[in-house]
Amino acid sequence: MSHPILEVQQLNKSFGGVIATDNVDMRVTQGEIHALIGPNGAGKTTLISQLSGLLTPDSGEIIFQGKTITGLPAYEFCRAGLARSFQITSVFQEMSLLDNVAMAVQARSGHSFKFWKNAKKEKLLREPALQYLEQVGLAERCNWLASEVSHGERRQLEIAMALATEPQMLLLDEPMAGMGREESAQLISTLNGLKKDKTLLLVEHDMDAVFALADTITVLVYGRVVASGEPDSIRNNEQVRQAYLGEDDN
Amino acid sequence: MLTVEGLNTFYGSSQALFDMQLEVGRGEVVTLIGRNGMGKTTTIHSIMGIVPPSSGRITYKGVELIGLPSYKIARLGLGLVPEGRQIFPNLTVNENLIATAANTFSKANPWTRERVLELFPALAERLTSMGNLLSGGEQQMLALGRALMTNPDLLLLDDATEGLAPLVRKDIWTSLQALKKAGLSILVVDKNLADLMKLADRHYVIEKGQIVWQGSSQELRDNPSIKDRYLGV
Amino acid sequence: MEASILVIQLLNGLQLGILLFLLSAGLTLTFGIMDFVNLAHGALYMLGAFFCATLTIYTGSFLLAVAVAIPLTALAGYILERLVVQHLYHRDHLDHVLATFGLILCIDTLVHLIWGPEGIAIPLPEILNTQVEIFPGIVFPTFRLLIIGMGLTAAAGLYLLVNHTRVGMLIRAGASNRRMVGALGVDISTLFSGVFALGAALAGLAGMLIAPITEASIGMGSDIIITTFVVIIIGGIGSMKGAFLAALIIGLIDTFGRSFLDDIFKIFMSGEAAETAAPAVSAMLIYILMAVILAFRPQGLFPPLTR
Amino acid sequence: MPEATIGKQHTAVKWISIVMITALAVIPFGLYLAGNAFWLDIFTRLVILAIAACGLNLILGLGGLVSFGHAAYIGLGAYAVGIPVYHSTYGGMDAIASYNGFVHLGLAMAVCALFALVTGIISLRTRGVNFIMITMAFGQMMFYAIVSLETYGGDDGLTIDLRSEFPLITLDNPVTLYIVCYLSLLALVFLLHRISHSRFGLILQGAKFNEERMGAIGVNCYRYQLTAFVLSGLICGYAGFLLGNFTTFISPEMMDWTRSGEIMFMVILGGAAALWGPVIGAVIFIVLEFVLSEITIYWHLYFGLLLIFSVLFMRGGVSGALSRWFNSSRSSGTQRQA
Amino acid sequence: DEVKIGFITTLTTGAASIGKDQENAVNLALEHIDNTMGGKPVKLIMADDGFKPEVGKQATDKLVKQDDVDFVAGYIWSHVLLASRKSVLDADKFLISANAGPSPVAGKLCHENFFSTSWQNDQTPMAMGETLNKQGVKSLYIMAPNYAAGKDMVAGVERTFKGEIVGKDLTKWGKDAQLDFSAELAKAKASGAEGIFVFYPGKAAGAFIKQYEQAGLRDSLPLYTVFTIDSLSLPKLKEAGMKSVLGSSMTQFWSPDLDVPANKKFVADFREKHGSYPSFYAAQAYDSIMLIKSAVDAVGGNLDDMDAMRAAMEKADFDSVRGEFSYGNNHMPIQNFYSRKVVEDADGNWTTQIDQVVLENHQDVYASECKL
Ligand SMILES: Nc1ncnc2c1ncn2[C@@H]1O[C@H](COP(=O)(O)OP(=O)(O)OP(=O)(O)O)[C@@H](O)[C@H]1O
Ligand SMILES: Nc1ncnc2c1ncn2[C@@H]1O[C@H](COP(=O)(O)OP(=O)(O)OP(=O)(O)O)[C@@H](O)[C@H]1O
Ligand SMILES: [Mg+2]
Ligand SMILES: [Mg+2]
Repeated sequence: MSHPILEVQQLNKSFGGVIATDNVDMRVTQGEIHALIGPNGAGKTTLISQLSGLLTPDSGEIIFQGKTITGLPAYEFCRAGLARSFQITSVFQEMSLLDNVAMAVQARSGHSFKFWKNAKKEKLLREPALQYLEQVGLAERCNWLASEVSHGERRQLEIAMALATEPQMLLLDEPMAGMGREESAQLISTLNGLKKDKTLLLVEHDMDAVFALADTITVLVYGRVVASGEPDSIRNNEQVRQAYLGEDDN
Repeated sequence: MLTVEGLNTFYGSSQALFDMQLEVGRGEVVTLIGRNGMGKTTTIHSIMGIVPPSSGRITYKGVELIGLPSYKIARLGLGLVPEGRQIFPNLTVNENLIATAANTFSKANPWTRERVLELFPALAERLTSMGNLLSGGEQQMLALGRALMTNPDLLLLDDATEGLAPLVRKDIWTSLQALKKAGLSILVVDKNLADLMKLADRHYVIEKGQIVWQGSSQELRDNPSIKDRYLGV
Repeated sequence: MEASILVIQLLNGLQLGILLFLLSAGLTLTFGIMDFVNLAHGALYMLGAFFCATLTIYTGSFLLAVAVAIPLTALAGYILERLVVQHLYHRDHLDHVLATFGLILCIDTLVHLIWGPEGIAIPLPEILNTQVEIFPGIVFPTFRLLIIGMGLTAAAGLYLLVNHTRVGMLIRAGASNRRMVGALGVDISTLFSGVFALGAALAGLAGMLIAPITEASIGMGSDIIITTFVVIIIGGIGSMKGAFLAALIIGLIDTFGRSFLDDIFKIFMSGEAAETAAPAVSAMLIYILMAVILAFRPQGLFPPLTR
Repeated sequence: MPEATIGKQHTAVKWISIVMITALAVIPFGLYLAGNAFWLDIFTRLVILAIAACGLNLILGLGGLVSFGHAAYIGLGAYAVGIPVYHSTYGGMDAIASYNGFVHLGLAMAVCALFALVTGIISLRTRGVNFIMITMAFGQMMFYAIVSLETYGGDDGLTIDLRSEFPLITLDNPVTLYIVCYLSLLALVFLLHRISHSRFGLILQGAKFNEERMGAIGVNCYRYQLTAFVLSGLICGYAGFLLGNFTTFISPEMMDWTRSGEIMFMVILGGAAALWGPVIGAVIFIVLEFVLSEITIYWHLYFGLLLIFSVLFMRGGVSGALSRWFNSSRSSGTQRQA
Repeated sequence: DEVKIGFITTLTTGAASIGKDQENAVNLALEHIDNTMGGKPVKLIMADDGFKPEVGKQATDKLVKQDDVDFVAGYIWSHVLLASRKSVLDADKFLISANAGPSPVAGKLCHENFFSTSWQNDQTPMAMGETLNKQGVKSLYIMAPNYAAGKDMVAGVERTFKGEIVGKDLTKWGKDAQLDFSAELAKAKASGAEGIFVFYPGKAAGAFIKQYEQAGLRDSLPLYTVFTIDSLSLPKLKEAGMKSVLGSSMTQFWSPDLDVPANKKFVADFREKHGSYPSFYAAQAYDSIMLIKSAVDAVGGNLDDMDAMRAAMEKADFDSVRGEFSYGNNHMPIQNFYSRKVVEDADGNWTTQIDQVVLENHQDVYASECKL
């Protein structure tokens, strides 16, 4: 029972002379983990940014759950159910981890023209936030400021915030980067657990993680899709091995 | 060449390093491994004078580093590839490379822009792009290139392969191997244990700001309990 | 007749623009590139004017005075940097604003105490106090031509310095990430002191060039500082090219507004109304210009490629 | 341990609030009863400016939007008193000619809201220093517009012959006027306290810290920022309404950018992060200004030096320094136990 | 028990030189009267208005409420005077303007306790209009700052000048005032006018004169000024070698060379003490003290007798440095206006010299609006 939740048609984006997205077509099926890999500078982040509304494509369509959402502002993408994490960590440094996530919960829960009630005491915001922190293993540190935790911990926070917006689909830009082995392993299992009700688009250079998680893999080189399919077919694809994986093992 | 003894470092009132010790010999590659938030970056920042340690000794080629400003430490021959890349966003790739380039010790075969571009051909196509417009991986290459262009004797790599494609990562290990042969000492923080074990001579495992284990690659390989307990492998 | 006044106003606008550029160039260094909001930039401009005025009267030669006053202003800038500014780079803009406002108050009062409240007029040497006939029928004060020349030279020099030397790169790098520049072996604090002194010298030079036209007076710096900020905002913060072009644009628009706005207004309103509206609008002109430009280009006209 | 920090800040804030509330109530009346009528004037002015500073701090402290044009709202608020009074005294403009305080207040609010809305829509497209400058530009336009209104005295200003009339209270009595201002300030600070902890306030703060991130979690910051901008303009307009009634003389001078600067300095000096920061700033600013200028005409020198020292040695303004002081004196005890 | 006089002037900012001159004159006046009025010692409190109406008003409030003075005098600037007048008059004190003379205080806002020892703004430029007529100037270019007083000055000239006004520029004033007049001077030169009338007070004066000189307009476009060239600016202009002001015309109610005994003494003593000619600001400040003394003397020091003091002042019965004058119903002086020329005196100082009387016993035009 698989129909595409996200469909990308003929997407193009260039910066001056650099063609970062070159006629990309892609379909992501409901409930799958779809990995996006490719050499550095292939245009993966650029693609994610377009899918999250931070960049506007030069041409092409983005269709999410049957609706064309191309050209809408970033917050509308998120409202439509598409959330992202950032490759270069982007959190509220001056706030505690809990507040960071609570902010995302609040954003999800509708408009915020509420001037009177103390939001820091709202159970409706705090409790789910704590749960998401627990999910990524940060619950103990929930009262630390984001600027005071280590790089890897901030990467985990990044994921928790994306989760907290309760998206139908998560766009994760190198979630494992900067995380230690144990943390990566934990994240892999978290993501696997999400699989039931969320669709994931995962950009990652950690091939262990990719092959452990992905149902489908799309390979991007110089902005173009060069291969797309099951993990095994990709692993054995000669072109992919040369351009990305390297000749020998994995 | 580099000796760290009894190092204690605080952030405000919370202590991040407890009696830290480590040593890097000439031409040696040493790793510092541990889970997130254990104090690896703090150690490196303490060495570079970015975070001032409150007590302890750090000597490099016999010079006491504590109390020196970081530019003086760098000029002694330490090259840093920082966590999170930290390239200069408002400089072009070319400028990022040459702005801080130096050859303080007049090395015979110094790193030049050409050599760096040979190592990272991807950068050659981006020479006039502003630093912050690069992709994550390109930025990482640039950060490495930038450090090499200061022609250091001791290279400090803090998660230098984060976000690099497998192929590039492999290239980097290869070139580090070459650098090691050329006599460069390296202190590396990374999570790719397999690669590290091939490259490095010795390893330090750090847990909650303390060294809890040290030994050679072989010893580490033979000691699954360490890997299990501290590295979660 | 009509054409010649047009040419003269063009030259006047150019000269005003160049003068604004000299001021904004220093500010572009300290604010645009080093990211330090220096309200006291105007105070250095004033100091330059006063140093030059005193020296001119003391030595009897304007040019000699300028030659001595420039390093003197740079020194003043250097001292300020070491005493106050240096400790504030890593703070946020509001702290800069408050501290440099404090500096303005101090410097203005000190100038009052040293030179008295009335200000000093600077006599020009005979050769500069004349007019030249540039084209037939177009006579222009020699000194204003000198200003244009000096300004263009400074512009060229700065462009090269900032965009094509390692010092320029390091300043920009240091502004975005001081810590990293230090960790790569560059003594950033000495470099910044030097750049700040250079910015001060430029401001001082502008003051020395304007003083023979107006005079060295207390508060001259605070009067001009807003216009200077307007210039670099319109140009795009941090861009030397932007500052230069914006300065020229403002110089020209301001001059032409003052010269022809009432005539233009008279086309579509009564003479009486035009006479009240024109000066009011020409006073607002640079603000209107800035608001319009920012409304359409929030980053200014020529923002550097990054933010 | 950061958990504890938050708790401690609470005690600091509590103490500061209590001190401020009592000081502002006791000192001026004490001096007034001691026969020093002039100090009541100083404090009235101070409280009014504190209201304006709090208004500015709604966007500056919470939202990180540094407006350099807020004096314009004070001016508009004051002219909303002056112009109707002028016309009811000298005739003309029957539509607004009135001595009625509600008319004045309504006019002030309407004009300020409109001006804030129009300029906010444009200004909020920019950020950082460009925002500072574009708000200043709008302020200056308003300044020059008022200067060119010759009917109302141009830059010579306008004397307000009669104060706003309200049922039951008369603002002509300086004590009544002070009480009105004082209560307004208390109410305002309480309101801001609520706002800063509300959902709305959190959104503003989030936008200050990381606007891109806010978009990515699905928040359209612009609407919230614009609302805050208008609210803040309204508060300053209210301060202007009070100021007009207090000085009974208004001039474009009060809308000049340097005035916007002074309000901003009060906020920074007191500490933008704290609720009472702007009030503390206003107190220090006004009292110092008065006391120093009594001592010497060269008081600017000392005032300037004090500003510089306060920036160098008191991060986060006076309130920042105070709460740090509270923290350190408390935590040195807890540290040992840990 | 003493006579308390508050004197508000500008002691800081660039305009402080005016305040200093007034302060010197006031002190000289007190010296001349042995610091006594009506047998009582005088206590003088100087206060600074910082060139800002709000600061001026606050200083006034303090004088009235805290120091409880009997007279408040001074006020250089119209807006400061307008801001402060209510505070003084509401407290039932005398207010004496030693310079500012905006039209409202002469007209609809006139008050029984308000007196002026200066003039109403329009009068001096009206005298200038007459001077221009007398000198046969047919076409005129006008420049002034764009603010209330500037517009008053322009209106004043226009009221009496009979020739054609071929161009007019109102330049930006205020904090970021325009001080570079190149564009306007170019226009003026191109306009072909026979003379240029300007009003530029304070530091703008020096700036204007210099650019006028640098543009080489001395011969082609003779200069006529009001409140622009005075004893404060002339020494500076001389130092800077601005010879083009020599011979230029201006109008004023007073001049250092006015042949009146009180003036001779004032000017001589002032020069001896301070080495320079007093300015008209100083003259007015000196007169304000003398006016107060005449009132206090008349009641023999009984400061409660406001009515008698007022009556005494209305007589203008003291030795004014401007010679004989009288008060109109609005308490503004009715006095002569002279045209003056800038000359070099015997010692090489630059000063002004009376040319002729242009308006005799002139009363301002707003007196009729005053209901007193
Ligand atoms: N704003 C921009 N302006 C100009 N060039 C850009 C911009 N953003 C990205 N690029 C260029 O577009 C290309 C694609 O960048 P992108 O960040 O999408 O790569 P990526 O696939 O995410 O790489 P990595 O794995 O290294 O993160 C890069 O070469 C980059 O330099
Ligand atoms: N600026 C800071 N302020 C307060 N605490 C900090 C700060 N930076 C780091 N810490 C704390 O110090 C400890 C060590 O951090 P450090 O960054 O050295 O870890 P790390 O080993 O480099 O981790 P990672 O692998 O995640 O980069 C962490 O617990 C972190 O919370
Ligand atoms: Mg990427
Ligand atoms: Mg780290």
